Amino acid sequence: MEFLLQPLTLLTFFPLVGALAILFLKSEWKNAIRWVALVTTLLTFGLSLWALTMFDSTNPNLQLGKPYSWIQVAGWDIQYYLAVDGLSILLVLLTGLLTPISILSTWTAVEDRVKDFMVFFLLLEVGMMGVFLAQDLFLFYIFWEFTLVPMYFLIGLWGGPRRIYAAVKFFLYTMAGSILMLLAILWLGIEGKTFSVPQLIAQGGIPANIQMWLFIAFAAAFAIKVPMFPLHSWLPDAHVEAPTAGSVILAGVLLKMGTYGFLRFNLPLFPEATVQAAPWIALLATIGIIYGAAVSYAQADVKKLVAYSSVSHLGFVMLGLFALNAQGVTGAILQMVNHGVSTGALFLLVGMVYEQTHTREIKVYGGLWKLMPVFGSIMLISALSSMGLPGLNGFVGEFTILLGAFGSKAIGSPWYAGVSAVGVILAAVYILYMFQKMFLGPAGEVAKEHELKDLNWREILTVAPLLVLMFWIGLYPAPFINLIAPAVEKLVIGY
Amino acid sequence: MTSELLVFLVLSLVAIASALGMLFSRNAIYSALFLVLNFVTVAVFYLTLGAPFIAMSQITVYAGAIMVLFLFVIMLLGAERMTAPNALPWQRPLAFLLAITLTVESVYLILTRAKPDTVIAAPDAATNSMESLREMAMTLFDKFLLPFEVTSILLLAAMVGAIVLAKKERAGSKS
Amino acid sequence: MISVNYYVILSAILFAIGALGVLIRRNPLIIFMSIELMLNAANLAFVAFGRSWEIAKGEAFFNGQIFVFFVIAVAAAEVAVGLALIVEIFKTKKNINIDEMNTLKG
Amino acid sequence: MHLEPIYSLAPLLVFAPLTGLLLNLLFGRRWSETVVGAVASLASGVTFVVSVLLTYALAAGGGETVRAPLAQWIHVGSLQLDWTFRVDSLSTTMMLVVSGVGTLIHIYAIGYMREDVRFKHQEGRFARFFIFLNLFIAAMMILVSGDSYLTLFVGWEGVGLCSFLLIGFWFEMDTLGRPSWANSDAAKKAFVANRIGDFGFLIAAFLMFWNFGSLQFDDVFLGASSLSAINSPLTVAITLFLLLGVAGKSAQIPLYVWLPDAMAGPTPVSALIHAATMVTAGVYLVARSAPMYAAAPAAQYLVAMTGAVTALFAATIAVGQYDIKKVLAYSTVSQLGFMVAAVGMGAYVAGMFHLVTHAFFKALLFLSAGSVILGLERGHHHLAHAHHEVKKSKKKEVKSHEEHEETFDPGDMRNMGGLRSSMPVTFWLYIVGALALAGIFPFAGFWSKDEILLDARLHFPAVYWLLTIAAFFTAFYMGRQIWMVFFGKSRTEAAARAEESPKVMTVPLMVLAALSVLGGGLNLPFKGFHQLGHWLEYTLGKIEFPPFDLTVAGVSTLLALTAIFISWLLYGRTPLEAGQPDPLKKPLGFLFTGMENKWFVDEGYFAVIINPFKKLSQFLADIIDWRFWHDFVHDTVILGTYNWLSAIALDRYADQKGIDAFANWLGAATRWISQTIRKAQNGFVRSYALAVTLGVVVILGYLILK
Repeated sequence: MEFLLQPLTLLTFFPLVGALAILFLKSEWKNAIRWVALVTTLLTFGLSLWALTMFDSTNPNLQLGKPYSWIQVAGWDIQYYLAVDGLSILLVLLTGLLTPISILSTWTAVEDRVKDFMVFFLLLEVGMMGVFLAQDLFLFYIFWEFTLVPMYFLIGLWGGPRRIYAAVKFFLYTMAGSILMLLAILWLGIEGKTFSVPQLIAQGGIPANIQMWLFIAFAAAFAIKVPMFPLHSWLPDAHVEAPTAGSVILAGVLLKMGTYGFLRFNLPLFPEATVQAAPWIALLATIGIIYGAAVSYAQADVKKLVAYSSVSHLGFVMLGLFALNAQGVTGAILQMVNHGVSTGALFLLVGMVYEQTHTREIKVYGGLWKLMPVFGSIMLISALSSMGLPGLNGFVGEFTILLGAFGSKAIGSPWYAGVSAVGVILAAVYILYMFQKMFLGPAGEVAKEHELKDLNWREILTVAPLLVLMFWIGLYPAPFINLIAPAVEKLVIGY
Repeated sequence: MTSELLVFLVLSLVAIASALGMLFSRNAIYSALFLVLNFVTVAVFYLTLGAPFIAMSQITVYAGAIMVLFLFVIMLLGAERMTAPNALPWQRPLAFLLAITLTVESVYLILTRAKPDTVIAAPDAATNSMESLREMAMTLFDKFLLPFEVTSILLLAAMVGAIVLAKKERAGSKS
Repeated sequence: MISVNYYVILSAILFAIGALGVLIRRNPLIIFMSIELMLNAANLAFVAFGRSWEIAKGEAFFNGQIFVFFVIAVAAAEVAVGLALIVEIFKTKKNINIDEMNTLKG
Repeated sequence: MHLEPIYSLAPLLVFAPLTGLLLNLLFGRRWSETVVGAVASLASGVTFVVSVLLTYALAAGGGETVRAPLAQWIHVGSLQLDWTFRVDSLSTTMMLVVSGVGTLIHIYAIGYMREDVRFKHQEGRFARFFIFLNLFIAAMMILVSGDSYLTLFVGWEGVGLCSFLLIGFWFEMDTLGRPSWANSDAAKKAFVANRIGDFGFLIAAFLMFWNFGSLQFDDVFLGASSLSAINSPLTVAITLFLLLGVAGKSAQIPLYVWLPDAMAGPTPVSALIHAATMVTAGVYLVARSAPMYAAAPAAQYLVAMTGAVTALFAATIAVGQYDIKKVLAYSTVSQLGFMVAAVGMGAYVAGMFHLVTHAFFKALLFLSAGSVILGLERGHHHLAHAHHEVKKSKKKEVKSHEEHEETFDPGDMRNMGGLRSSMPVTFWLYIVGALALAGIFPFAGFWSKDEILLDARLHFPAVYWLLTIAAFFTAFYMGRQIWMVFFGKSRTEAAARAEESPKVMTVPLMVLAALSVLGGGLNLPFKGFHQLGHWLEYTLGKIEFPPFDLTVAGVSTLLALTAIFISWLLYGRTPLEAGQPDPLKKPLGFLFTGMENKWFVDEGYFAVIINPFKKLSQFLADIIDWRFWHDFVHDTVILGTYNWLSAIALDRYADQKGIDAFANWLGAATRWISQTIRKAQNGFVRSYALAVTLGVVVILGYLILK
């Protein structure tokens, strides 16, 4: 029974309590439902902070949990194993933080079927937490697939006009990759006699040619999720159609599941294949960075612009991961958080103005900074953070990634990082284009048609934690880096 | 024949008699009272088996709470007799036959197939001490924590269910 | 000397009486009581077996009792819902004859 | 005397302006304009005081470099970056210039912005200006006091951001106040051009880290000075990538194009950021990286040539401009060329000296120009009111007011003339600045420019000739400006009614004028008078001071005087009439058209880089990404294949013959079985129970019989 009282089990399944409580509320009591969801997610965030206080940042190994035998059938050994280490602790915290923020952002934006929405949202949080904490391949796969369902409904029920198309596409793309991963998981579990990741890593000894196939199978699932060029075509659809909170979580957490998967499984499980694949992944990442940036500059829809910018940003993360040195990997993990924070903030802000104007077309805006000064200033900071201005969070991540990739032995050439650095220029081009066309210049059509109100306190409160993080990580990232450094050292020492 | 056996036999008779009394009473209230008597007898058995806590639970929960609930409902509905003719007249003899077969079969099985007889000694003083109760509590809250917690959810569900079923429909709330 | 078998036989008899009650009575309240009786019979067997294990091994053993504890809890829940159902049925049908509740007829 | 307490004040350099910023951010809306301005100026003033104290402590301590660590920044593996303040003679020199000129401009801006926000009907934006200004001071301080290339880079991009924000301060209009994208376009252009330079900076940083193992200045210089690094492709590469950064920030060819557009910002911004301080960061960077450049002579030559060509190129454009600020902007580009050329040649002292004096006189010129513009605005305003008194309707008044503003450009020199009498203080201040810029003895500009020419003459003759010709043009366009603005008759009514500016604006100008006159004293080219040079020796090592050369000084002075004389012939003797074309137009023909239009560089960039990029991204987004990946690959290929497979392969063959038949049979069977079994469901609970009991009995029976 004691596994129930483990901090990580509590953390993962606590949102279920809220979901259950909401089931007992009448669907008309919208505010009560919102409050229950908010308080639940805040408490979950509290639990993740509690886990942080118990986390020993000097220990590079998995902590705060141990394996329990779960299913033993036909020689399989499936464990219930939730644990956290430096690679995942920040993502757990990010999930814990972004979920209440997203819920807060739906306060007035979602009026329809609030009860169902919140239940799905809480279920989604369970899945996301589980993905980042599961250390058994089988358990991981369950959580991985589990996240699909609530997100499918979030897009499909509360999305924009083409929501069904987007939701189905999102579901099918991710499923297609996951099936390959499932095969690889089964192979590993049956051959290795265990599904436990640390055990499999310790056993090692997978022949190089098989490693490559397994690597590709895992990579297929993760690369679609990231999404890496050229598998990104589901992302703009999903982002554009998803409700604001869905976009925030999608960009902030779900995409990180892909990069995290590479980090947690591909790198340590298939070291030889990783080294072989590094230049190719770096090539795709570099193309993704430039391509994503160039494409987002041409978007007329602001949400699409931010969505494509994610392709570019996550290209940086992939580049850092496959640099396979301390700088690159640390930067990549930081950048995962950074992207969650700044792109999350951008989606939130876009959602806030969308709520008033019901249009996402960039060219009908203009001069918003004059009409909504607070909104404009917050947007400016988020945009700058997204384009990697030093002193804000994006820079720390991007710089360490590029630095790592530049001198990476695994990637083997500084050209990838050199070309990727052009992405920094292009980031300025598309972000400033967006900021200028929406916030600067003379007032646009929208301002004439709508009485635009500046942000209210709830909305400011929603983005405030993200703003704090932007400055904190940008100016004093030491606490964050210290959390991840030992685990990263342990990971890259083999390369 | 020891005194222990004598006590057992007498109590058994009381238990069986009260059970039959419950079964054949025309009045539901009598049935309920017979059942209470049966429960109390079983509680005494628990004591002789060294389970004082269960004996207490039996009396408070079963004989106390549950039966009181029964009585409430009987009073509420009126202890009415069945006037309609029995829809299944052929069932009664069949039932008796089955019940008797069942008894015979199980007694036969117990006597022939059960493990060698363990002699049940009368519980010693330690069994009825607080220490023993404490140990039991430790088992309950450690090894059986999950079932225990699940029980609480079950009770909650039952409570909610009972309330939902019993409460008055508000006019117009049903769509 | 009392052997554990005595208790189990008694439990079997009580169980059979309970089963008979379910089969022949038409008043759902009595049927419920019979069910309670059957549960009780099972409980008695649990406690008796638990005691016999305890004596055989010579150490404290509570699993039987704890099972009874859970059964009591389940019984309480069942009675609560069951009685509520009966009351509700009475309210709509003004009658609680079990034989008149046959809408499930195929 | 203990100097540590003074060094521990170093963080105040950044935190003082940040405090001012926060105070104005929080309370700026409630405070009066005077308080807002005072708080901001005070914050900047504190920075200046701290800079003075640090300089004093440094001098007292023997010039030894001091590092004041503040906090850890990025520590990953071997990458160890900290927030550390570096106090040495080079950084304190910059601190003094930035905070000194900065404070004066803060004070001036109180007066300027008070009127500017009123002319633009945006009184609420007053505090925002000072928030940005303080942010700029903070970023600039990070830049000059950083102890590693990356902390320097933080300030580097930070000032770029401030530049963006301040150029786009009036983001909803153009320079004339009409609703337009022009100002925000200029802001964006500045940021992007800077980013291109920053790209070079980043690559240089990567190269340094992976070859020298650190980004901290001393470690990098140690690595660069090792024998193997001298003139290796590596050091040349690093220095050239740094040059790209310099070109972005200090507006050199090919990235200078943003600076003239940056004049869209309010005039104090042009003075502070786009003349005196930020744009000189590139010069500072080269001086700071002196050991690196010393290891790469090939790169040095390229830097010097870049600077010299820029100096001449921009000077020619300045001749053809009509906007008072645009002339000064191109002049700034040109003067920055002088400085870059100097530091490129290794004449760091000369470069820094010119940086300091230029900060004084260019700030003076810009601020005076601002005073002129405001004077004209005031005149125009009176005029407009005089018109409105005739009209009664208030609604029409606003409308006609706007209409009127559309047609009037207070920055156009063709709208000026004869301001000498109406704005005498400004006039004299402007003369001082212009003479200093033109390099007339004994003004500050003379000494610093002379020193650069002296060095160039000795080491790089080509650079010397380019710079000398540039100096000639400098004097010419300044002369042209003076004659057009202050002499002759007023060409518009507004100019005729122009008014002098208030004390809060003119007093800082007087301080700057005094510095422009006396600034040369910092580093006179005579033995024993190289104060600035000796001061910088603490940081840069032993410096050779070229002896004063009368021919160099004589030639440049003579050229400058000639240029002024020619400008008098063209513009002073017969003042320009309203609507008359520039007298240079006829003799120079298409050359002057080129100057007027900035040699069509912007148009060229649009045609070669910007439009192709726009087209490319449009192509990638619409054709490749959407039509190909999204519609074709996903919807047509994947979905189509799936549909095709399910339709052809499964439906036609397997389904209809095999599965269908089986399913039909299954349905029929189920129906039959259920029909039979349903009879057992009589609905009586008791009989179900009976069946269960029967089952139990049978099972028990089986157990007995087994």
